[in-house]
Amino acid sequence: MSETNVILGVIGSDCHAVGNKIIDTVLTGEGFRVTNLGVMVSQDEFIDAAIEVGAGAILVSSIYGHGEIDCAGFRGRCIERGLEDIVLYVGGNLVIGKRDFSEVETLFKDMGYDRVFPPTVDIKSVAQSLRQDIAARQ
Amino acid sequence: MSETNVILGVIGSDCHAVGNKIIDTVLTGEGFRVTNLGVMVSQDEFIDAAIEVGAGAILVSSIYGHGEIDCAGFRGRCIERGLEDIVLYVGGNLVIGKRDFSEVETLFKDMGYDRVFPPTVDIKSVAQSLRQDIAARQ
Amino acid sequence: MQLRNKKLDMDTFLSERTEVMTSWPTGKDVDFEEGVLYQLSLPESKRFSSALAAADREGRTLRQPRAGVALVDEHIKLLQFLEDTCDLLPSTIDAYTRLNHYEKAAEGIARSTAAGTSLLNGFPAVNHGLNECRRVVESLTKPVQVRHGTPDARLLAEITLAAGFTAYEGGGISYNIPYAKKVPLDRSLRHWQYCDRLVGLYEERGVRINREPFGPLSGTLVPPFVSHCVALIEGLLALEQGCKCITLGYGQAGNLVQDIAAIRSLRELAHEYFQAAGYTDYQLSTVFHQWMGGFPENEAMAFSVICSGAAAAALAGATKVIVKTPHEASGVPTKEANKQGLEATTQMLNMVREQIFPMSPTLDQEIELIKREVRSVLAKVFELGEGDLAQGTVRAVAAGVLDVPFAPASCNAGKLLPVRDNVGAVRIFEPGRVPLPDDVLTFHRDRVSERARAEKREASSQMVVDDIYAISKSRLIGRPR
Amino acid sequence: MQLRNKKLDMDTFLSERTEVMTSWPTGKDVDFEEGVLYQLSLPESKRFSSALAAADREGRTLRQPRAGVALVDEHIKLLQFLEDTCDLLPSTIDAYTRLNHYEKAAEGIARSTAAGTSLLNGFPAVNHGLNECRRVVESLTKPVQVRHGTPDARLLAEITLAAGFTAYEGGGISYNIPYAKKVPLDRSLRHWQYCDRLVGLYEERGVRINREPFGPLSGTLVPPFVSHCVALIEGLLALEQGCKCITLGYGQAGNLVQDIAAIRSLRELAHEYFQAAGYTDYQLSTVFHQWMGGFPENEAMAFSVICSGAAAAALAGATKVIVKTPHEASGVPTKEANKQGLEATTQMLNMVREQIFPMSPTLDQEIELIKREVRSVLAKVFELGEGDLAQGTVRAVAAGVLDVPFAPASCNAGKLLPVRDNVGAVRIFEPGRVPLPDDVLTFHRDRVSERARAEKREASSQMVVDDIYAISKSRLIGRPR
Ligand code: B12
Ligand code: B12
Repeated sequence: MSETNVILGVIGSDCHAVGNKIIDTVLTGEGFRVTNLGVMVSQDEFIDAAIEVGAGAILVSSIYGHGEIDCAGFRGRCIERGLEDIVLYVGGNLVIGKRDFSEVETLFKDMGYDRVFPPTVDIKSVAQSLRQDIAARQ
Repeated sequence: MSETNVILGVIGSDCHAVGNKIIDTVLTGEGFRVTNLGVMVSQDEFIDAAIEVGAGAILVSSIYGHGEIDCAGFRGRCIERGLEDIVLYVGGNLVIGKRDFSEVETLFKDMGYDRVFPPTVDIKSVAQSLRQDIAARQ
Repeated sequence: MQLRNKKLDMDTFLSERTEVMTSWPTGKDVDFEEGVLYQLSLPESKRFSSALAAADREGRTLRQPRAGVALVDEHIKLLQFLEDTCDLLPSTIDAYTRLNHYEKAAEGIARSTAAGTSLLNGFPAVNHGLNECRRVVESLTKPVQVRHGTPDARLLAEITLAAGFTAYEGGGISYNIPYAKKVPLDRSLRHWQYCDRLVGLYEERGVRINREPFGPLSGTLVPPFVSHCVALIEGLLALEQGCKCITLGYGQAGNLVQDIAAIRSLRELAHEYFQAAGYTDYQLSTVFHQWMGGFPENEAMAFSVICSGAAAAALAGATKVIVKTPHEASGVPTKEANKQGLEATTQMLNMVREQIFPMSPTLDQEIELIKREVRSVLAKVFELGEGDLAQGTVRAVAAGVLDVPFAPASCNAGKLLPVRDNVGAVRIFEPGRVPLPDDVLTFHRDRVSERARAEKREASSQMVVDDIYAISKSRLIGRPR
Repeated sequence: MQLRNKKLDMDTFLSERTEVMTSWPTGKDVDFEEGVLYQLSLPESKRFSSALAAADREGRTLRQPRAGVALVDEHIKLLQFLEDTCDLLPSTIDAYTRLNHYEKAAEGIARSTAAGTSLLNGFPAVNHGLNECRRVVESLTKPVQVRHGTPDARLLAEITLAAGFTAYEGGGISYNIPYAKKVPLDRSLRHWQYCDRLVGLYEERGVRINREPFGPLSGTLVPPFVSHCVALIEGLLALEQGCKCITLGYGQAGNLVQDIAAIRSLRELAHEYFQAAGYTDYQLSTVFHQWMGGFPENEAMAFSVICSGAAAAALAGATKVIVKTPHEASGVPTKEANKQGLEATTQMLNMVREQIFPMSPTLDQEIELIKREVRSVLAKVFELGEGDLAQGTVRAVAAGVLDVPFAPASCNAGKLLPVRDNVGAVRIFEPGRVPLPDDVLTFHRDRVSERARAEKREASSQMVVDDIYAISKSRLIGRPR
């Protein structure tokens, strides 16, 4: 398993493509091998891809507001399918409406995501923690 | 004493002249005999004028924020100088800062003003209550 | 059956209709004839086309928010709350419904009821069905439009039009390429012929339904000629199916001269193409979308973006403006934030409405540029279609002749790369396979080089990324700091 | 001694100075030479003139708020809170200090201390004195200006300039006519000669202090030529006393073309008049004030007014913009509201800065109009003064040749009545005794009639009142509803 293999995609019925393309470019630039599934990706498509390339992390985007519905149960599904140790990141406009980010963070950490990011996060800084988190799980 | 004689002016060191000119025009148009003292009027100047023309009401403006200081003690001074029954109105941006109008109203009513007006008040509607209030005091 | 830009014949339409109406249980409540009667019973004040006609006559720009929540009563409350501060109302449909995932929408409704707050990003009209939709229309005094992003919007159209909505947004290109991933273009075009035909049938019964292709596409640095081409094609396709009231749209690019030129050229081009295709009996209007790309998170700054769009809409003379909110960067707005966007817009429209943006050679040149670009691309589209616009469109998109930047659809080439020039106008950095005259390409190249020189760096994809972030980071142009 | 536009001689200045410095106890702490040394010790980054020069070079528009509270520590906190979001800082002086009512200011300070919140509408710099004022300057990293409205601002100037403020607003006309009631004009002009001479003395010691005549006057429908005449006169009077860094100001009128024409003509006229008077060694810049008349109470709407001003400032190419806040209609803003005004302004400036408002015959015509009006009035002023500008000014005001609408000063004629035309530009309804060329008067009359026809009513003072209220009621033009 290559430590820099990561899966990227926008979950659910979400069509927001712009941020996804940028995350791909930045992480690729930072030396990651990015498998970008684009928009409208189901939980199982993420897991299939992660298994296929032996990814160290899955980066889930949810921009359109249905994150609370679409992202639920993903950690469990990963474990079910044998990805016990995979690093799970999630970011974007994760819930409906303007809500305090700390609340949102707690909500998604409770769902089993390792890190939760607001839309304003600088992707270069994410690259760094991503490398560390993957290394720590090896 | 003519019931439609009223005194108008902007109290203290306040230079805001525009609202004052408009109130004058509207009240004059509504049939009042307006003695307009203009801007920067002291309490005693208001009272002097009221005594001189035998006014039924004094309309005090304070726009610039020092209303809380400039307007204090006016009712007492009126009584001292023999204007027990005169109707006292006050309006404008009466205090420093954006404050709840109901608070401001209480503050100035406690100072002895009969009615207290926010800057958005329609002057035509004021004319009506002014007539009634003056009549009630006769 | 092969896709053709030809009015669907009644048999085809009706047999397809049976299938559409049974694709979800709420379809069965709809009766077309009864829908016509219901529409005819609506007062003039609820008819979108009448409001647009009056505005166009008076040179006013109407205000329309976006708004939609999961539950009917909350949705009504939301629209009632906004009604006083706007001229036209929306019902923005949730993303599950847009992709015909009605079970998911049902789950969203259930969870929203349980949570006591909307967990959907819009109003699931199909799930709520005819009568509940009528309750929406009946609770309001202003015209209501369906705003969505649905490649197959047939059932949604059947339900909402029968329910008294008087305007319907979308189109086979504009509701596929920015909104879907794997829907073949000929399929979405075909499904939108159905929607357009349905509108045409209402029209034939004396019920005018306004049709609005979605102008802004991906909302991200779309050059005016790209969205104009799509708008004109969808306008022509709609006219063919019998639609008569067309509103063509455009999303603010940010450079005032370019934005004004865009709206003016759009209107002129529409008359040019519609009349060349033999249509004369139509009602045309335009819509200007306030900035559709990433917003600043700071609300005071968001107000500024909103105001710049409102000013441009009024100066450009758009018939209506679609209004953003100070919550844009964060999430679906509260009703209060939504109203604030409308209030800021109202004030700006009222302060700018009567003013005249002076004609000047610069503005003329920009209008001419857009027209030449559009004519060049559309000529190729017609050529590829061997005279058939629908076929031409499918082939043009496949060939990258029509190319929408930053769109998710796999049928879209994605080779065209836009970038801002030194005064912030959106220009072409990489034309991909879009056929533009040589001098036009040179013009774009020169403008981009001028900026590159000013910034002492090469034009590159980094410059494009900087531009994508720029407005959200309080800049128009993504200059290096 | 008769007022003359001539550099005050040192003896006169010094004997007057003794009197000024003893007019309130805090005067005694000021030592001019020590003040010069203190000013010279300030870093370049705190010098107003340097910031203006850099901005003018780069074609940027700097942001400056208004801000001032009663107590020093709170004042420092306020300015520190705003510092990141602006380029230039103010200290807005309270209204008692402006009228030299220092005992009243002392009462305001005492009551504010007791109340734990500011009960003054500004910062009482004279009462706080030299060292406390220096504490303000030292707690900040950006240049600080004294902004006020003081007919006799001599002691205030002595204290604040010695304390390290590097810019001083005001002038003998602009800080009398809109701000006072009974101060004779020759007196305020004479007192401002003192202030200007003080600035000149600093200049002679190598300390550049920026001087800014107050542009907006009554802030209420002031036609550009009226405020330009005042600005140019005050600029000339300041230059005569040895000031070298002049910022001329203008308050937004609301019609974009007129506002752009105003700033452009102001700059050109300044060079014309300054050079004709033989001054060549000066630094010129301009300031655009966001709408100075009544604001809407609704904060979202206020943002729109703020944004329209920010856009106009940037498109006009003003060197700095004075920023309003969403609390404007209600009261002295909280620091948060003040920052929001700056944030909205920042975003708008950044989105508009690089854009170019195209030259056009309409814009040219407006620039030419303003220039001709100004030249006509100023020619009369010089004529009345028999060559002396200061005397000419006093006589011109007395004669109604210079006439500021809606001003409180009894020396002002108040015969000129402005009104908006059909596109919202401020025109002349009643010229009073202002000497304008016949064709110019006809132009104004035609424009006003055009509006009257459009509104199907006569132009009247009611129309003027409607215009005064218009922006606060969400309109530019006060049309009948
Ligand atoms: C452009 C846009 C669109 C375009 C999208 C075109 C396209 N296909 O890409 C169009 C117009 C089509 C569109 C449609 C819709 N949109 Co939209 N859209 C936007 C908008 C204005 C900008 C998005 C964008 O491109 N930003 C620029 C990129 C660079 O930023 P980004 O997307 O946020 O991505 C960055 C970060 O989020 C972060 N990030 C994202 N994921 C992850 C994951 C990880 C692990 C990490 C570390 C970081 C990270 O990094 C990215 C790069 O910097 C936003 C509002 C805004 N942000 O201003 C609304 C917004 C996202 N849209 C929204 C909605 C609701 C919709 C619609 C449902 C329509 C509607 N009801 O309004 C439909 C979606 C339909 C569907 N099926 O998905 C809402 C979401 C609401 C919420 N979460 O509460 C927003 C926030 C607007 C709003 N306030 O209502 N939209
Ligand atoms: C124009 C203006 C000026 C002009 C005034 C020109 C002139 N000489 O008239 C200039 C630029 C000179 C100026 C100066 C100052 N101003 Co000023 N100014 C304004 C502004 C923008 C509009 C005022 C106006 O003309 N409105 C239009 C008229 C028609 O409305 P109006 O004045 O409110 O009057 C109406 C009502 O109030 C009401 N009304 C008034 N009195 C009464 C009385 C009665 C009995 C009734 C029934 C009704 C009534 O009826 C009037 C007619 O409709 C306001 C803010 C705003 N409103 O948007 C600030 C404002 C009034 N100014 C303010 C201040 C503080 C000042 C200054 C101290 C400078 C500073 N620190 O910012 C100086 C004053 C110096 C001094 N000695 O007085 C503050 C007052 C703050 C507060 N109360 O907390 C305001 C609210 C701005 C703000 N938010 O900070 N100002």
